[in-house]
Amino acid sequence: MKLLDCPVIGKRPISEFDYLGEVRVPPSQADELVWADYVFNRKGAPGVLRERWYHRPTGRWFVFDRDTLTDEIVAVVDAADVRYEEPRYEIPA
Amino acid sequence: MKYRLDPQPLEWIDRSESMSFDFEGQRFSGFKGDSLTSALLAGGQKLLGRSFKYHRPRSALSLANHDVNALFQSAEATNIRGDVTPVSEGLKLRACNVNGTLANDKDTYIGLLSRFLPVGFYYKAFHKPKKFFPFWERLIREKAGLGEISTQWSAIRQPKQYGFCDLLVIGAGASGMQAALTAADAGADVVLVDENPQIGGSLDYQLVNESDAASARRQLKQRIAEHPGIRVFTGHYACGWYTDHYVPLVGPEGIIKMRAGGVIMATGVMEQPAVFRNNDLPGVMLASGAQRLIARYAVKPGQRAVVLCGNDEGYRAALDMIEAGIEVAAVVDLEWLDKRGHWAEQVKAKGIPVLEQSAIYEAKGKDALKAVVVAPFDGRSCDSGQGKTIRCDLLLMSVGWAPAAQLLYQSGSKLGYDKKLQQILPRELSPGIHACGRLNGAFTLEQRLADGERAAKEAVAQLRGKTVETELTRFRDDRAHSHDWPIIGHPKGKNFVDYDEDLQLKDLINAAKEGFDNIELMKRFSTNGMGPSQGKHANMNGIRVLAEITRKTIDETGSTTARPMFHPVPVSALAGRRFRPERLTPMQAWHTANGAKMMEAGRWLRPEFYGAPAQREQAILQEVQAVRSGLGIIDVSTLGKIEVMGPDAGRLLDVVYTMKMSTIKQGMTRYALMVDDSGVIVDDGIVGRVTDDRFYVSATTSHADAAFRTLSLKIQELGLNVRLVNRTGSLAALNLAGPASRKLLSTLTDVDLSEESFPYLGMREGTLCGYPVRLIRVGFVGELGYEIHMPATAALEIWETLIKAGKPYGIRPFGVEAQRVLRLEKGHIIVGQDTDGLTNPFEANMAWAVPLKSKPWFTGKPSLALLQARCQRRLIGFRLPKGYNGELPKECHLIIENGEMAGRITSIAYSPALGRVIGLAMVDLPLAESASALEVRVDSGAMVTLEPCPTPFYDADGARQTADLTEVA
Amino acid sequence: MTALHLSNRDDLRGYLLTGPGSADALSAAGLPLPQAQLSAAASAEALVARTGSDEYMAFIGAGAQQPAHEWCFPRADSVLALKGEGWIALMAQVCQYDFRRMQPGDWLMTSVAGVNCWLYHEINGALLIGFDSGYDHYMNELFHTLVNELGGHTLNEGDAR
Amino acid sequence: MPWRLLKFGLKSTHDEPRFFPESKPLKPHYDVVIIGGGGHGMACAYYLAKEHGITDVAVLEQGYIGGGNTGRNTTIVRSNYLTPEGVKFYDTSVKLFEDLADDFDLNIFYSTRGHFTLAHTDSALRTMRWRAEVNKHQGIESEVVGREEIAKEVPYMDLDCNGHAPVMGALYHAPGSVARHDAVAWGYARGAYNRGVEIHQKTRVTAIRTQGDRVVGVETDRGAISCNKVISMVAGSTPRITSMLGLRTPIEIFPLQACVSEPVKPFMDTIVVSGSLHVYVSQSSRGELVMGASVDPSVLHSTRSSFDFVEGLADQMLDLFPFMSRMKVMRQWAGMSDITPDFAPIMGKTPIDGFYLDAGWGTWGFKATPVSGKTMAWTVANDKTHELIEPFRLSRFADFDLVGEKGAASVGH
Repeated sequence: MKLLDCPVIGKRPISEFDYLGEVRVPPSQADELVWADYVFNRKGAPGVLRERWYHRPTGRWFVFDRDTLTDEIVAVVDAADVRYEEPRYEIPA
Repeated sequence: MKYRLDPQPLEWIDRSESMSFDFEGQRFSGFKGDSLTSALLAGGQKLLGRSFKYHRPRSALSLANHDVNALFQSAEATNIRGDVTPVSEGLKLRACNVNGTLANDKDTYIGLLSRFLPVGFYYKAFHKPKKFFPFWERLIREKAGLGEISTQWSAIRQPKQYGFCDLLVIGAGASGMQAALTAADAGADVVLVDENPQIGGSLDYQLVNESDAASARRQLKQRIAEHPGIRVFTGHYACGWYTDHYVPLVGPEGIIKMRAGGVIMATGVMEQPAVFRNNDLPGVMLASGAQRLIARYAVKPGQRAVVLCGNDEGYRAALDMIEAGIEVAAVVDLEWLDKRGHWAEQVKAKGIPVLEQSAIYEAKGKDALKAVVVAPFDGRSCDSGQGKTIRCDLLLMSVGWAPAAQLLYQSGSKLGYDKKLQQILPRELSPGIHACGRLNGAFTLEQRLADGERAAKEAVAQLRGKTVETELTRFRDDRAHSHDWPIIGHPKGKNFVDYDEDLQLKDLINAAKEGFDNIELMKRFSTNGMGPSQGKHANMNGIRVLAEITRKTIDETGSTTARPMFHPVPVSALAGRRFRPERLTPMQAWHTANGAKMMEAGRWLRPEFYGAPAQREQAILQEVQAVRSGLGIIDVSTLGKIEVMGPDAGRLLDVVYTMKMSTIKQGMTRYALMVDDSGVIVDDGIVGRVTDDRFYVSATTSHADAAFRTLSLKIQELGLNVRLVNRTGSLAALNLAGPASRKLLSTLTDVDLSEESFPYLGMREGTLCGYPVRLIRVGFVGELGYEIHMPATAALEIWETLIKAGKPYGIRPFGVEAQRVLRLEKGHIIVGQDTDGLTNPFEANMAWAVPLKSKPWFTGKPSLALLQARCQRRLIGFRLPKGYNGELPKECHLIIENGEMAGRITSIAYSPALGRVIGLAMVDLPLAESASALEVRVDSGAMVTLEPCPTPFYDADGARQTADLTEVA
Repeated sequence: MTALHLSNRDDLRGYLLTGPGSADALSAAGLPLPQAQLSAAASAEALVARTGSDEYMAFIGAGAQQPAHEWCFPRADSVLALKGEGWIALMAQVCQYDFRRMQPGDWLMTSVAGVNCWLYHEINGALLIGFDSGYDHYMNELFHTLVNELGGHTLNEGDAR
Repeated sequence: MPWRLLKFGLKSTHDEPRFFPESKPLKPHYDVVIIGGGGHGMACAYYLAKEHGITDVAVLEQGYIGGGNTGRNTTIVRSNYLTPEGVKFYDTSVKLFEDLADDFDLNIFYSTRGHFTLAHTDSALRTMRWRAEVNKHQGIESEVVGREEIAKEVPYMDLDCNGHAPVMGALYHAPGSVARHDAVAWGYARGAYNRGVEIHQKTRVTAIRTQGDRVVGVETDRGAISCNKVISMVAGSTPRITSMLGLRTPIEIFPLQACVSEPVKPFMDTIVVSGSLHVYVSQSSRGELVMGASVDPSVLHSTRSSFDFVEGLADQMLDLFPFMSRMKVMRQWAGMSDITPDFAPIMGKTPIDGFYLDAGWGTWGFKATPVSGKTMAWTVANDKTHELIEPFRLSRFADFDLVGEKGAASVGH
């Protein structure tokens, strides 16, 4: 079983985590196509992907850059670096 | 036991304890420590099994857990590997895969038909005409498989455990033992694992008669036994290498899941057979197999032997045979004698004839080896015209080795063919992976010890974070120990490449001819290496054959992927102890004591209804009526319960839920609907405001953890100043519902329950039975009612107090089923039942919960804005006529319009309050808006007419939720 | 080392404190205050773990003072105490953590037999295992089975101390 | 004995023709390039040649024929889907499968076994009824059955699941079948090759050339090819191909694992699936139990195995089949599943002219092999989306018009 080496809690087996997938930030402005792209499309290609993991026993969130080809964690990302303001726009229907 | 030798220096058997067992109806005995195979061979039973396809006679080959043609079964187990399974008293065994008895197998005729069954024959026959295929398939299935199972067997589960170490050394032969010692001396926490019951590896059978090996053996074993830094697991095999050095060790007591900092592979090599006609006859063995048989079990493999040599090791084996009193009729060397070392000289000195540049052209015998035909060999083929027959009952094959590199491959390490050693060797090792010993091309004892030491030093340095130059090649031998073509053609075939699958040389050649000339395609078409030994003695020769046919190098030819398991692993060991976490509310004991039928809701157990299963419908009806007419009480402790606090708490809830939560007045609650980014409904619940900066959220049972996770994710994403506390487990909850609820509760709490000070949807804190509680005026079941959230520790006492005090009002506990009916009467949806994986709030008829205009943002808002105009279906209410007594529609029966599917029923139940069947249906637009009648198809195929009607079905203006009906009446 | 045994620690009352002022509330109640996140500090009557930047879990015995804080919530954990020879072997069956590394005073939050747990290695050698009391039945049954299989015995509360 | 076997025996030489061509150089131009030599790619090539007369086709395969998910799946064929469009599509596939051996003159061991999808909760049972009703409406044999009927067909199953999550009922689908997966790819490949299609193994596409919004060729590790049409039929490698064109899709890759037991004498004739327990099992004609579970929880472009998979599978399997504890797991493996948000494929035309996509096959691609090949060939030949795959168009996501298969259990296979 793979281990995730996390700040504060150390190395933990991935069975203790929920995988939330690619870190996504809503577009700051959007039309219908841009919004649909945000909702559905993903960076599917192999390579470094920024992802969120939730450690259930501690209730902590982690963000890692992981190479989805080799399964190696490339970097630990500070949550502050992936923050955003909730947008406030209307999409014309 | 006519084949039992005098005591051998390192034998595993304990002659003081004998055990007897039955094999094919005959009595045999062996000693403690014997394997089934060794005991049978000692007792003169040479025929041990039948081959998979042709039912040819087979016997022992390797004695190393590769002998899949000697599989036995008992009443308790099947596919028992005789070569490694210890004897035990009273066993009753028979051979697997025989039709009749082992001696008299009625399926041996299949072997005679082999010319009609070329490689891949089943792809080319039986399918025409189509209607006959099931007939042929039945016949084929009858012949398929090896052992028989019994479906009556009970489950065995062996507990597993986790293990940890700095360095895992796999294989306790010379190099592995040395590596373990070197690493442990350097301070590493070492685990040394070996599949055999004793450490020592080939030192103990191949070099058992070598005097210089003896002192090394003694020292290594003694130091390992005494070393505090080494834990030894014998009788365990590493079944696979998994990410981050996670290596399960499978042993007789179960699996130890070892997590290592690094792994030293000292897994050694697997001896490979030579391919020649009848190379499968009982009596034809791997040289190392014969050596194991003698050294470990003191069993004589035969009386008169011929040894086929492609390396020095064959000469060592010949000497060992002589030592064991076996006559060696000849040594047949594939090459010139002068290539060989001192063992060959010793053989020569003993006057044993050595036939150079020769090979076995064919073996002879019906059920066992009687003679071999030796013919001159030019490195590729035999000159069969000059064949010479030598009488023998034992032929040892010592023509080469394949690395036991399965785990090395799994670790992502790269290997390549070394022409000098004629062996596949490690080239590039993955981080934390090390290799040494014969696996790495170190063959002499000195090389193996030095290589073990080297690997250990490198491993320890790497563990400590140092960058090290690996010197993989430093202690490798400079001469071949394998022949590059130990393969002899024969016009009559029966020269097997894969014993498991009965594949002959021509099968591989023909597969390649047909275009399956890629190693993986060849495997899949011919099934080479797909049997229970997973190609342990078939893959290397298969690669050599394909390389030869395609005129490619071994590296260009490549090899098939080595997947776990290294040896097959019992399901009992994999399954392990059965963990089924079950979560109970504090009222569980009361529920069961009062006849609740419990149901599983995720990990929780909840009362479905109270009463005997036979009275199910009646019990549910009575529970519903109790709530409507008097008083009901339901345990809702499984709801998610979350405290949301801090300056940004309102902002958080506004983002997560569709409706505006930041405007809820203190002491009030609001329905809360959660959708995902795409606008699909995922959960509902309520949000209540406790203080200005503090809210209390409830979520559905099944979504409780996910709701908490979503809230905490949004805090992270938006960087909000909010604290969350998940109180799902520390608080219990119940819903006291019915016209008498206020009256009852007022006697037990200090909260002012009057309508003016505690209105519908209000939330109050106070005490109940002296405990701090939170009361919420909820309307899910459609009566005056209070959800009571209380400390889990006090919940049972409060529950029992309410039950007792509620007696005069006819209080009745109700379960999930009654609640479903009650909420249906009110037209409330259940997320996941009335909605599916694509349902949005507009379809669920909840446009009122989607404030697109008044709220600037919430999760999924843009999607809902787009979906509003594109709704394709809608949830509507329907009813059946009063007194309807026809066939009842069920949930998920289809609405049919003009012969086309137009929707489905999502909920349906008999409403005692209305005296008729009511339900909800998801119906396509515009039908949902226009139809005055809907047709639903029921189980019998008949159509039943539903009458669309508005919801709620019951108490549409909600009067009962606010009025204290006992007083009104 | 003594023989393996298991007991229930029903004497501990649990609290979760969160938000600014949590630490002060603990100090004011005379409770120990752990410094690092996911570490614990203990006194004779109390155990306090720091589970977040301003979040703490406190477990206090009868003699200790209950902390007073706006955002202080009683917890309802069940707590098992495992002690004696073989406890590491027992935990190796239910938890993917190398307990040889766990020292007296260490705090750990992990999954045990499929249940989220907190663990604390008491100075006197017992391992406390705390979890949602909804799992009380499951965990007790499992741990009693394990202790019995490993030749230990289970004790009533009170006998443990 | 069938005549064919007699024929083999009576001949002294093995003069069977090649299934596939020997390796030869690429031509500079083809009308159509199919990326991916699995079942789908070979089927598409086959139908292009057979039904549309398009034979100037090159199939480019980075590894060997059928070496991707075609050779890694657990070979179940069924049509008991939840949505009308899904049912219609997979039913067409089942019908094609039934005649495939005849069509190829190759035995693909298509074996109708009956398929039970177990329900352990009342909500699962509701979904089963939904599926059964949708299926029956479209003429598919599919019905909800109770415990007694299950016990009759699979008497050795512990319906009480050792006390947890007992079986409440099942969806029974009589046409549920298994087939020899490799043979399907080989049969299509041989048929395509015999009709003039070129098959190039060990040929990896490294780039796709475009001019404006049009495809004009592909680059490979064996040289460049110009062509008018490119069809990507690469399942787990789809994002690698689409990213060459900057084409965004919802596809993410999750490993899907499976394993086989040691062979034992056949005792299990039906296919059993349990979504709640995340297991499915059937017994092959070799006597091995073929077993699988749901996809791994996180994205990974790898076919590595994990131990948790076999552990979890073994644990759950024993609740249904206690006796299996005395069998042994012989081998495990993995494939890369291309998963979409609505558990339905993505097929047909794309915003790039001449680039066609056949992807999003998740855990259900094998059973769609014939119909995918056929409808994609039609779509390419006519440059117009075949009506059967219209619901699976890539643009459905931008239109918020998803396919509703998500309602069915995630462990469907």
